[in-house]
Amino acid sequence: MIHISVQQFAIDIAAEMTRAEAAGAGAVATFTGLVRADDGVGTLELEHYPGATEAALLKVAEGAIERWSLSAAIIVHRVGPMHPGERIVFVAATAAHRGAALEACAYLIDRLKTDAPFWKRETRGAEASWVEARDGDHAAAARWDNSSR
Amino acid sequence: MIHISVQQFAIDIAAEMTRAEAAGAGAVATFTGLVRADDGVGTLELEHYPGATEAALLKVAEGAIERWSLSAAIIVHRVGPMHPGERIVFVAATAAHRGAALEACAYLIDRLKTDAPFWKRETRGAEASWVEARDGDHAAAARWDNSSR
Amino acid sequence: MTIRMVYFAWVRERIGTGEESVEPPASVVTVADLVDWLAETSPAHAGAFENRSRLRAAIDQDFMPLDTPIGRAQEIAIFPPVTGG
Amino acid sequence: MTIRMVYFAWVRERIGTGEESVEPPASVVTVADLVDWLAETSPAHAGAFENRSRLRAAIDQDFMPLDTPIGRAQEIAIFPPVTGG
Repeated sequence: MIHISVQQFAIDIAAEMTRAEAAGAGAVATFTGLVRADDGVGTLELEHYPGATEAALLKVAEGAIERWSLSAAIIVHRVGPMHPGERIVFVAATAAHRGAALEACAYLIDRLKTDAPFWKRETRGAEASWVEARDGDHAAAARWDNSSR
Repeated sequence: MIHISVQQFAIDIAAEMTRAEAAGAGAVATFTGLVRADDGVGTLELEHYPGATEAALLKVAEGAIERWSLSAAIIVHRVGPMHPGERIVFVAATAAHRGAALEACAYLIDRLKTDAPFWKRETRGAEASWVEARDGDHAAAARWDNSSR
Repeated sequence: MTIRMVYFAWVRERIGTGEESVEPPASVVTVADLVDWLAETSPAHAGAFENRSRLRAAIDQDFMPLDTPIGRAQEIAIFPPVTGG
Repeated sequence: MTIRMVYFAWVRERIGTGEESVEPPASVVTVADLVDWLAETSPAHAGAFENRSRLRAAIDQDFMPLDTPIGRAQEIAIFPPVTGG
């Protein structure tokens, strides 16, 4: 089961967990990214590339399902304006056992960071700035190319 | 923030996530273990060692907090009888960035499996049997001793 | 050949529009050629495309390196490195 | 010296009780000695402790190897390998 959502509205963790657990497997690993409250950001705005975004997320989810034989992969990403403490992204991987679920969850978020067309703009007071991409994100995504399972 | 609960009642993911996110950090990784529905188990019963269990879970959570500078570590474990699809265990690690949250989440569940005094008994039809420990669990826990961060 | 250009984030802001239709000459073979040609069309384009190493592209919604031939592409996107998640 | 013994899972089932108070002789130094001595006290204990390699122990609620001296322990637990999570 794959569920992909690019949405303006808040991410409902309980609803997404119900979806992830419905597969009847033994292990669900999740990752949630939040707007950090500790660096003075007032508003975070997420822009994306409609159509291309959903296709990219689907490809990431399909890659995880195939590699770890998951029973479910979920990717939900907020777009539009949001505030500190709000959820930006939620991913979940459901598998028979915990090793597969944990690895696949890390894969989903690592790949999403480099493979999906989202851009963040932070507003601090009157200043707005586009967030710079981090080299570390590419290193994190690339380790899934090199590792041999 | 550490939250440990050994409880007879169902695990409320939304409530636990609210607790995990309250720390105001950027990343929350979780793992949920479920009673599997695919191998004929009718009832799963969890026995534990009151007092020693909570102390063991606290030690696991403190280890994770210290090693990855987490802002929160949560471990919730059901005890008593439960049924396929129900949550047995939920762990969450909250950190500034995703690498720490994901690793710490894996540590919490790996360590819990070997370090906390719980015992599972499965009932299939009229047959009840105690679940055997798995060698793989010790290997998974031991990798945290050997890895050098 | 008419190509639909789409821009995102600060590329969009600097150019001043999120999309436009363009008809590049036959000498434009790759996405990089297209960027060079567009940079000549206005100071805004020149500014947005100033640092080529900070640009990424998608051809018909698939991420591609800038040296990819545009072929019979209908939609080409130019944008900064992605920062989702 | 009186020690409170606690048992879990199939160790508890085979012995037939979850706890008991015992007064081992001075010759009992380690947890393994205690298990050997208890195995002599009844067929149920002997059955529960039949395979020593499947037993684990805690001294005053801390997991310890079976060759650990019991010292002035007040509570000793004997149980199978744990299977939580």
